[in-house]
Amino acid sequence: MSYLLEVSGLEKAYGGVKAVNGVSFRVKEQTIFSVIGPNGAGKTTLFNLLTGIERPDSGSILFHEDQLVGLPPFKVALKGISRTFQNLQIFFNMSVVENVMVGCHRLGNASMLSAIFRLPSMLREERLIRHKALKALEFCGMSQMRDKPADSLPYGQLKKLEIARALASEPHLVLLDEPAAGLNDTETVELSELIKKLVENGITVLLVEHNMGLVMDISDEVLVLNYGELLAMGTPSAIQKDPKVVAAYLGEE
Amino acid sequence: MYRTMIKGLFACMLGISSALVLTLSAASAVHASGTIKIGSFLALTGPASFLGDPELKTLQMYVGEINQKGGVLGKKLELVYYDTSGKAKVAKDVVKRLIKKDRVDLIVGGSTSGTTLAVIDIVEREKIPFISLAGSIRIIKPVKKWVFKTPHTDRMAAAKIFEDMKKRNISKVALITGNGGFDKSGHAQCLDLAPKYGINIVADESYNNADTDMTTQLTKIRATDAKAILNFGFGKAPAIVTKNVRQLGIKLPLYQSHGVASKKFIELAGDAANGVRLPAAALIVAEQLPDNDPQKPVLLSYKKKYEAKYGPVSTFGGHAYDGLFIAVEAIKRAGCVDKAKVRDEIEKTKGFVGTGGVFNMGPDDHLGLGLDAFKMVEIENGAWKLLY
Amino acid sequence: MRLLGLGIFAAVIAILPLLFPENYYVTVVGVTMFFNVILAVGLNLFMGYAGQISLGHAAFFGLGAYSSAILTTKFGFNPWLAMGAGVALVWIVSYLVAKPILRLKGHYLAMATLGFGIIIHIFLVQYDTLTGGPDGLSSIPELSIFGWPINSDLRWYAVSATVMLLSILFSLNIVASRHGRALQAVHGSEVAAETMGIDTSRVKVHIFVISAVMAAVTGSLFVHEQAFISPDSCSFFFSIELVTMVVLGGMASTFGAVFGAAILTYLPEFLVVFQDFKVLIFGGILMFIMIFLPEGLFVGLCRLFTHFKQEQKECLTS
Amino acid sequence: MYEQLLQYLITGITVGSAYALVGLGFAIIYNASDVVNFAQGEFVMIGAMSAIFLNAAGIPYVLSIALAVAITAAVGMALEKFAIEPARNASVVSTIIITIGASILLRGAALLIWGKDIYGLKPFTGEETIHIGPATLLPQNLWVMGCTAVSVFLVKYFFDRTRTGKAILACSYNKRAAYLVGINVKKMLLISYGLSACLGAVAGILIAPITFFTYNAGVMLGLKGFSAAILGGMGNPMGAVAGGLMLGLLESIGAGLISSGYKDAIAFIIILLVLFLKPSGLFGKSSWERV
Repeated sequence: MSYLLEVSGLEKAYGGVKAVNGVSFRVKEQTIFSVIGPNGAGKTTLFNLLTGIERPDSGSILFHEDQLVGLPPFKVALKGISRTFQNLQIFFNMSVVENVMVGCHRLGNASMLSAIFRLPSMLREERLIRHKALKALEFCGMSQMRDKPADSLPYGQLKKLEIARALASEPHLVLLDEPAAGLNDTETVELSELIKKLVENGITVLLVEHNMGLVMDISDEVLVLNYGELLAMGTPSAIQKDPKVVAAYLGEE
Repeated sequence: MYRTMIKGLFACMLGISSALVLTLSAASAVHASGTIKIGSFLALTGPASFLGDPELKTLQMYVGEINQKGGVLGKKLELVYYDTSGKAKVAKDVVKRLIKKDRVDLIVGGSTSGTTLAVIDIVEREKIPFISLAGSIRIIKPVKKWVFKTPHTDRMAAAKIFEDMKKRNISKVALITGNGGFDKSGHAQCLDLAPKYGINIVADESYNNADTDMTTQLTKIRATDAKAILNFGFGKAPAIVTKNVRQLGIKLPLYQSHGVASKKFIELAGDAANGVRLPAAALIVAEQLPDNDPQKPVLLSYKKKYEAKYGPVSTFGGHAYDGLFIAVEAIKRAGCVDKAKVRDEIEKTKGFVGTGGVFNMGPDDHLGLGLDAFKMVEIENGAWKLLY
Repeated sequence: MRLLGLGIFAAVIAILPLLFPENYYVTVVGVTMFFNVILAVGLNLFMGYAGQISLGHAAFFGLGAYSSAILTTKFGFNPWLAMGAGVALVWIVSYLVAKPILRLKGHYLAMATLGFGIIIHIFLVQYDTLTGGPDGLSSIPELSIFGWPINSDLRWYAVSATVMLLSILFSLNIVASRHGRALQAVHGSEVAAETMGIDTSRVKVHIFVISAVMAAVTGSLFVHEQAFISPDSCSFFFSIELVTMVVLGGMASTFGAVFGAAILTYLPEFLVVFQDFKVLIFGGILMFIMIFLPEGLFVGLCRLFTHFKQEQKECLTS
Repeated sequence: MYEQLLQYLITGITVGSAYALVGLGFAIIYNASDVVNFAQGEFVMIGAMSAIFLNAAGIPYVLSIALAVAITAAVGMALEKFAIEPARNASVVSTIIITIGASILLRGAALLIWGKDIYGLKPFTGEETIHIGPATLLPQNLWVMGCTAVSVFLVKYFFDRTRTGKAILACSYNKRAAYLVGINVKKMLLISYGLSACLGAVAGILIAPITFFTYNAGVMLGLKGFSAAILGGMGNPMGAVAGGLMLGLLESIGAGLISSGYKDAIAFIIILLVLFLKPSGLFGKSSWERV
């Protein structure tokens, strides 16, 4: 089995503080790879580096053996990586289905002129995009609220909407940043089912999460970050037994 | 889908209803014949309002007086006026309104050159006699069939000033002007005329009319070998220039244009105004004119009436007086308000004694004033003094 | 179905001059309103949909207008050719300034566009050998379409209404496309838009250029209709007025922009009768609307309307 | 050359001082309420015009100035109370339009109250020219510079040292948190607007003897003040002061050394270049979107 994502020696500092310090790991295709660690461990920074929102000071990120470092976020997205956000980044000025249709942006290529004159090619593409968006909504169980304005949705649904939007771009790799934060137990169960279903559909998932139950339940591999450094990496069961991890989470306070 | 539809429908309903209200209100204002409609567009607000304000007062006062005496050709005069704020864009719109909505018989107005120039095309196209109250020579040169004006031109002002400089043996002059239409036009005329009078412009500075201070420009001028300073402008800027000249201790003679020929300038500039020379219409020095001057009775009568009602006169109100009476005389001679006939009669104005001078118009002169209509005036102890 | 609103609007515009062919408010103010609508609809794409701000939009209008004016009066160009040249100029200028300016956000973007507008304005005032200075340029030749001169109010009404309806149609089309969604995504969250594969800086530049070009076309038409142009017509105040049209009608709504432009064109026409009070009243109305309907008059009223409908429905069902 | 330069500096600092005070007003309101108050220039006009008219009405000079500042502060607070507060849920652009509406309204009111004439104010102390080497200045120039310095110092002291000032700063960082620790946010907003109007009035009264005022003289000063605040970095009051002084100097030196006709263009080109290099102004904190 080949590696979809290969990260090596990734570093990022703000002022004097190293948010990510020499992190290396590899993610196999069609697996769930989780990143855990205490608050401020550098998890979101890691995601921002992977998606091009921030530029690493050094290190390399290979995706399908392509170098991602130095690419702007939209080019990273065009390669087939999409993500959700810890602080919701919903397009509140649009409806639910339109949000997801934005996710399909990379699948279209109709020009501005064809849009202005509504040429048949553009209309065809538009129908396809709409179809795909509806499918993504259905996949996340949100079909019934497709025409609602996004700002009228409750928090839990918005979280799902972000996932639907990320899926709509038909990515190879999805980065989920704390998808379970703020969800109740039933919603969390639904979420874990959804994530498993993703993998079944051939998508690789990179997960940042605080909910240990969820992480240990669904992950194939877990990486533990602490103060920007890699503390441990391995299967969920191995991580749970790792004394360094236990110390970082429980002791030393 | 449904929402955009509703929105569209809603927009249309609002659009239709507002349009209907508009047209209905317009329908009630149908041309009430039986009056002679004089349209006017003036700078009643904004930086040029000191032009438009006395102009409007003059027009209102004399239209009232004429109507009291029974009107013109047995008809009452009706004054329709709009404010332009001195903006060309607004002028264009309100003149369209005067012509197409109010359907005026002729237009007397346009306080500033910018607003006048903006409407010349439409006046020519719609064939309405138009007497402008603005200064620029571009208004009447080349001659436009339907456009006349009463104030002296900026070119005449420049010529008058240069004549005076020549008399005083001044040949090196520093020019300082604002960025308004009046300023820029005057500036162009100065540059054009200077060589003809053997005058060398050694500095050419400009300022923004809204500026609070002009010492920088004047400091530059101080460093040149200019023997006099000429400031072409109106409003508050020339007063600031005058004060700044004194503040910088510049002892050179300071010339202003006819744009400052109002009491306000002396009031604002205070002591610094003393010694300033400018060309101006005879109105401000009416009492000092010799008794045999044909203008004197007209000037004194206008001045008396205006000051009894509104306070100190300025030459600008006088231009409106001239415009109104040239028009009224022309209508009387034409015997009707037929636009083409009135226009022809305005063009035949001869020997009309107004506040600006004695007007003798003709097919190639739609102003009809000579350089002698301008008086050279100096400010002495806070009052105008007639030089010649 | 999608264009029902536009269809009705077009029908009204077509019928009005037939009913009132000589009415000042229809055939004269109407043309001004149509021009303002094109400008507002264009600016709304950039402001309302893409969530940016421009306080210098009048500059593009001015560049378009002056290009036409200068090329036809001083160089004897055919008016259509001059219009093309003006549009090309604005295309290039707006593209060049868009790159650095659109990196800025919020108030800094407002300042930069404002500065750009003022610089262009100063240039138009000062470079008088070419632009005629503050007095502007006059006697600009009329337009004609295949020998049919556009020389009366009604003809101008027809031409400007056509261009306006087309611009509304194009705007509606853009909004209902992948590009329109990209615009709104940039507005909603620039980071999220980027991670969805949208080149946000390119999207912003594109829509800036499009709305600038729309302004240039309007400027060019305006100058031929008025036969006159002066820097007044493209000052910073006009930029502010355009922004006010967009916001007053309601952002991110093409018909909102139409509505805002209509109000700001007709309101001053009414207020003329109040003379010295007109400034005060105008400011008061502006404040009042924005305080009580901060989403804009049109959008706010639509919301009230649908709200009311919903309540009615709920009353009926319960 | 040197003698001229000194004169340019004096002019630049005098004009810049007024810009600085207006810019400071912008920054204070922006800090407290995230609103860019486009009616700031109107405060300048109201301050100057009220002082002129109160003085002309026979009220002693100093008292009329104090009253004028108080009137302007009241107008500022009324603006907050009746226009900004009821619209606190409005978007940034909507509040901008509200303040633009307010500026038109205030201008309209000034037109009705004071008419369209141009007015000047008597200088604080005499009109005898003071010579500094080759340059000259009026006592009023010194008053402008001195009072501006004092005002800026007082504002700084107010925010750094006083309880109320710190409370306003707290509001600017986080309104909810400020509210939760017991700060009366509404009152703080009111005070900010009042303070900012005061500064505008002071600027107007200081320069009224140098320049002249009409009902619409506030527009240009407001615009320059906004530019100053942005140049310095919106939300940094001392940055706005620096921005104002720089703008004044830019205009004066640009006019003196390059071209007086294009001096405003020169100033704006430099502002644009600064923004291209530092997208959040000279002294503004750069901010990035947190995700």
